[in-house]
Amino acid sequence: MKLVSRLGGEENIVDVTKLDSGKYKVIIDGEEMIIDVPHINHDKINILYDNKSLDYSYLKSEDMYELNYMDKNFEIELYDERRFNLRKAEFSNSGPEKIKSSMPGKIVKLEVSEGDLVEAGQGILIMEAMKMENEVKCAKAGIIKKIYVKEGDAVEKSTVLVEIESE
Amino acid sequence: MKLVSRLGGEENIVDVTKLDSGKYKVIIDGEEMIIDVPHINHDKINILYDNKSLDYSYLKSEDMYELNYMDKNFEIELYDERRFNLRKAEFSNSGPEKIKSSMPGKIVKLEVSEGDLVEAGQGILIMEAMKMENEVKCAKAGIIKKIYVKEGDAVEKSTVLVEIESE
Amino acid sequence: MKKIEKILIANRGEISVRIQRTCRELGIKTVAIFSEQDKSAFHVQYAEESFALGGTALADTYLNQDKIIEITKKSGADAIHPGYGFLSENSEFARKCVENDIIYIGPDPDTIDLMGLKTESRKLMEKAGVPVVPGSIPLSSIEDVKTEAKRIGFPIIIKASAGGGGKGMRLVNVFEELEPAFDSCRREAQNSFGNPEVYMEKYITNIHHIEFQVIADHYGNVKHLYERDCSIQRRHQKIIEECPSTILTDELREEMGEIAILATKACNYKNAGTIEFILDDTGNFYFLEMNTRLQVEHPITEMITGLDLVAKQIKIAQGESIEDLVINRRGAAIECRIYAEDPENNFMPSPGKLEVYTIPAGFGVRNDTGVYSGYTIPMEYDPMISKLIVYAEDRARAIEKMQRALGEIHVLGIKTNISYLRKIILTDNFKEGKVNTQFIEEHEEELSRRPIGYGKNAIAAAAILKYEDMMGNLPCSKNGKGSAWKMNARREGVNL
Amino acid sequence: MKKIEKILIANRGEISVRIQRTCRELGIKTVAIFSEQDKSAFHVQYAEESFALGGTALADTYLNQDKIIEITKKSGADAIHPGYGFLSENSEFARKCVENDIIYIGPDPDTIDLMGLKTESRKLMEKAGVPVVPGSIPLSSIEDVKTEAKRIGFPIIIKASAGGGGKGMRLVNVFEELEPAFDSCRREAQNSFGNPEVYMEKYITNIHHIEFQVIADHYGNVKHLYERDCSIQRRHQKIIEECPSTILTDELREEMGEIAILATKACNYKNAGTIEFILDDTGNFYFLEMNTRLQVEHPITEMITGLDLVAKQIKIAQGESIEDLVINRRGAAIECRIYAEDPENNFMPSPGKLEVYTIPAGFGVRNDTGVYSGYTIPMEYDPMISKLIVYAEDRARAIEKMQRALGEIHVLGIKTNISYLRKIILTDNFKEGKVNTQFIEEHEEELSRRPIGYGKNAIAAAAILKYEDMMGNLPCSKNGKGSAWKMNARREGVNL
Repeated sequence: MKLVSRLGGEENIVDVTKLDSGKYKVIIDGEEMIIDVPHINHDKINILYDNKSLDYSYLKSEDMYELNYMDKNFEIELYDERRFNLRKAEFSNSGPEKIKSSMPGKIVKLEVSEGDLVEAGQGILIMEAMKMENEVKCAKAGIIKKIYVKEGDAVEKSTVLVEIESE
Repeated sequence: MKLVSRLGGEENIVDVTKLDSGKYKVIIDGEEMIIDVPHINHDKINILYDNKSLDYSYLKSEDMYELNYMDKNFEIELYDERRFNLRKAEFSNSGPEKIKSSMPGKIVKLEVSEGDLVEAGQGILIMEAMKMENEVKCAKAGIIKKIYVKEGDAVEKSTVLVEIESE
Repeated sequence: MKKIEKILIANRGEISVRIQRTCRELGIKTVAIFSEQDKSAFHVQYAEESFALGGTALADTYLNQDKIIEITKKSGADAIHPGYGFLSENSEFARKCVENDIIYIGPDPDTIDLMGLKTESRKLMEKAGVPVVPGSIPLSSIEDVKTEAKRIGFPIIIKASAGGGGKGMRLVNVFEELEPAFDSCRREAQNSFGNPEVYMEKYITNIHHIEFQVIADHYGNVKHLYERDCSIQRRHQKIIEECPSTILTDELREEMGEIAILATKACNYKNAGTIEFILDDTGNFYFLEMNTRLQVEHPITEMITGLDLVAKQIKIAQGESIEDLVINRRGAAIECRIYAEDPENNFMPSPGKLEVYTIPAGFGVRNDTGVYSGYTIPMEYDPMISKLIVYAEDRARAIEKMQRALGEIHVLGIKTNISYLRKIILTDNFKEGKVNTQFIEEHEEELSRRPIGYGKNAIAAAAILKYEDMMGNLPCSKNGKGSAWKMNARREGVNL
Repeated sequence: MKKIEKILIANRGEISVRIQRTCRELGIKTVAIFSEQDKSAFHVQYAEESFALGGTALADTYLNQDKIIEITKKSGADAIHPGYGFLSENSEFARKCVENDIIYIGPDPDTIDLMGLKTESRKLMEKAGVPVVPGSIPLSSIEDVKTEAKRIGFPIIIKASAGGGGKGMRLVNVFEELEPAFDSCRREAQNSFGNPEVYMEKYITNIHHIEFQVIADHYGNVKHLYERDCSIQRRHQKIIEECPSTILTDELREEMGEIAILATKACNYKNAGTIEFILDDTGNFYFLEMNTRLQVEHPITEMITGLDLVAKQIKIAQGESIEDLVINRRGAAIECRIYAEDPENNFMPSPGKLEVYTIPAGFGVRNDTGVYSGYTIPMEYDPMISKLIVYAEDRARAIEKMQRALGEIHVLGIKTNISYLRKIILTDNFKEGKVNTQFIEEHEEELSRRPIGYGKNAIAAAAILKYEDMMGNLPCSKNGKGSAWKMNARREGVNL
């Protein structure tokens, strides 16, 4: 089964085959690994490879597999060829940056107006959640193109708050 | 939904209804309980009743629900009327006692022969499992009707070992 | 002396569970209370009896004094343990307990009053001979703020008079920041403590936050259980605490301990409390405030003394004497506060469903939590999900143990600060014991480095999962479109 | 002095994990080994490297000395920790380590030889002035057995010369029981230790099993870390251990501690070991045997001393001195061994899939285990699934804590002795500290009483589950006929 993986902005070609022995052959960008899987269930996968036993907890949602090993988290997207081609356009999209809420909360204060020039790292607005006020900042410099919320609004997670056009 | 429960040899008539409020009405032998269920998943159910919050772990297999609360285990059988009537014959069956292996293991030694008279609590055979020798005893007095295993046999869990006819 | 038989815990989350555990051991029945959001919380499941507060807003639930008193009477509980936060430093509530013949597990209402308003307590301590930091009276207008700030000199820190626990504080370095900080601090003070009053203090830099645990019975016996060093703070919120402190000499420890006992006696204190000091690099220390309740970080004191502080609180409230109590300190302990927040995104809170949660174990490892795998962390409360506490024979071993234990926690579904905490304790300066309240700011660059995880094995594991998934072999995906998901959606729609 | 950098743990289960935890803390890399059955065991997952032994039989796997040495060299490990059981008291194996330039974390092979054959060690101890129990030479024929039994007098106990850990022992009260006991004991000795040799000892009744933990370095320093009372035994198998012992006076403790050090020095011992004594009601005590390895119950000593015994073992093996080690004892600790067995069915082992397994937590609670929720406990190994250890300021509080912690463990899928352990610690005699090795027999009736659980709430909960199940709402039943089940069946068919 041929797949494309995305992890930390990097893409790899992955090929998975199940062998008659019950082991898996996984080829990542040409490099072959023969992997044994002693344990797999709804939230854990344990792989044995090269005498390393790695015990990942996992969570999946559509194309995303989130794996945890010790204190490391890996957010890995996996697509078959068809889906990858469909979504490819999105990955390279360099349109306006949309700032989304990373949690549900309440907009306490807007610190910018539409049309404002902002610098990378500048504060955009203040949200309150879990009894704390938190400042939402922008990653890149640009112009505030549109503000979708107003002070006092309660927003869900992943709501688009502000759109910034890069300079 | 009408059910028959069996717990520790006792049978009860149980009626479950889901109310519009999301709570459940459960009537056990005429006694009504209104129960809230804040949390339920594949191995836990948490009920809130009479200001007691009880957090059961559970496991089910066919008609059997095994529940655990603190250090108490409950093995509860639940049948709808049709299945209950089907299985009723078995419950009251007073035929020969069949002694089954409660674990997988190896028969190390037979201590009785077919036709032997045995007393309640008498040793029948010795099994080895988990590096220990364990003596299998009979619960009631009777005559050894049939022995299904021989020394050296490896047996699975729940294998019938010996049949004893009550006096 | 009245034996307490049933305690209502006027709190939620990990501290409610922690108090209940001791109650269960002592054979004392427990009563939990819960808001609508907390119906499926662990503290509700753990208690022998659980009563709905019937609401979602704080004022209707955990801050609803009359309702809590009513439930206490209805349940037949003879005592209330307030935990920390919420009503734990509210003299009005303590007074209502007393009036209703309910034992309040904590100091007298008058003592709470005395120590509750930070400006008042500073006066009392000055009189008793306890050194205090230069500061202001309560401030109600921006004009007063400006005048006082000029008198004291920058940097200053604005604090909620009724505050505590790191909330309701703003550091101000320059005059221009004064007004927004004042506004924001008053707003947070009102929201968190129901009282907008603030005051200011000189902000002393390069300081160490050292606090002494004290206990006092009804017969005038006061003892201290040594210090906790809480210097590692982010946004004035403690995140790592330890004892013993690396910078206290035995002489200084003894001197500060004696002053802590003096301060405790000065306010006629009873039960367990904490005297907070700030200590500068030259050994000068000042009284900061007294916390008239159990502290979040009390477990590290339990680990090094072997004493159960909640059990002591209950016994003192019952009228037992601590005269014969011998305090035998040993080893070193560290606590890390694990928060549902995203260190790579400006520490945004990250409420949501805890899909996977495995807790660390082994010798000297303690994990105090109020959550469980499958639990949805509500957005309305403090984002702390657990406290990881370790004990070892010395500090170097305790750090080694902490990094091992942090590595054993698996969390999926929400973001946490676990890897951030691990980075802190593994810095050279932390290992060498060079900690002060500026630590986080001074190590910002070092702490923001992302660990380079070798992803090849993880990609292979994910690919195998995808393979089995597409073959229809994967059991019950938790977050997929399967029945588990439908079930949740349905339940939440109906019940929450 | 050579710093150890990588350790192969020649063991499985909880003790492998426990050793690995300390290694991770000390920055020492770990290598696990596993039989076919143990492919999905926790100790394999926890290790940094895991090597297949490639077999199922004990002789091919955990007792396969050459294979283990080969893997050690291949992995580049510079030391082996044998744990307990398996090869942990096998001098041949220790000798092979030495010959292959691998550090053996334990005493010298000659010391293992000396103390390994119980008949030899008794002679050595007698010579050194350590009191011993009257007993026989090794017995190879039933005729010898009968002669010796008559000389010593009933009751006698037959023991495997190479035995330990409660296995390979038979109590014989009357002459008629002698032959079957001898046969059965030889058979078990052969199967468990690969050596059928047995001997007999006078069986002293109403005794207390008291053992002293000792540690010794390479420079002649020997210290004891106080006693453990292991009197609560079932079928000569320890199930509850505690320290300090309730029946030792301070004088007796000091005397026995000195004899323990004398015994340790007599065999030129190095590393951690245990001197087992039996003590009668009048204060007479006898040397029973020395365990030349880490003991199952070592955690209770760690709890009261605050010292990590595995870390000490590693440091001693590296050549560090214990001269400056201060042993500061405090509080009380108890350990309960949780077995996969059915107390209501003659304690039959109960291997199988652990469908639900929640571990207890809180201050002073430690759960050492090698299993996890979803793991299938194999039938080929010891049925111990975990050790629950508690620490508190005194024994009464430790018992309270133990009963609370036992109540927090949820297990489904297999039977356990949890409720049986709880009954033991809640008997009046246990609470009063009246324990001896006859305890279980003497309390048989009391311990076999079944708790009367009020089933109404459980029936209601089960009925709600059945209702939701029949409505098709229950997510992913673990044991049903769904995909999870199919997946398991498939996997087991392919891989096991």
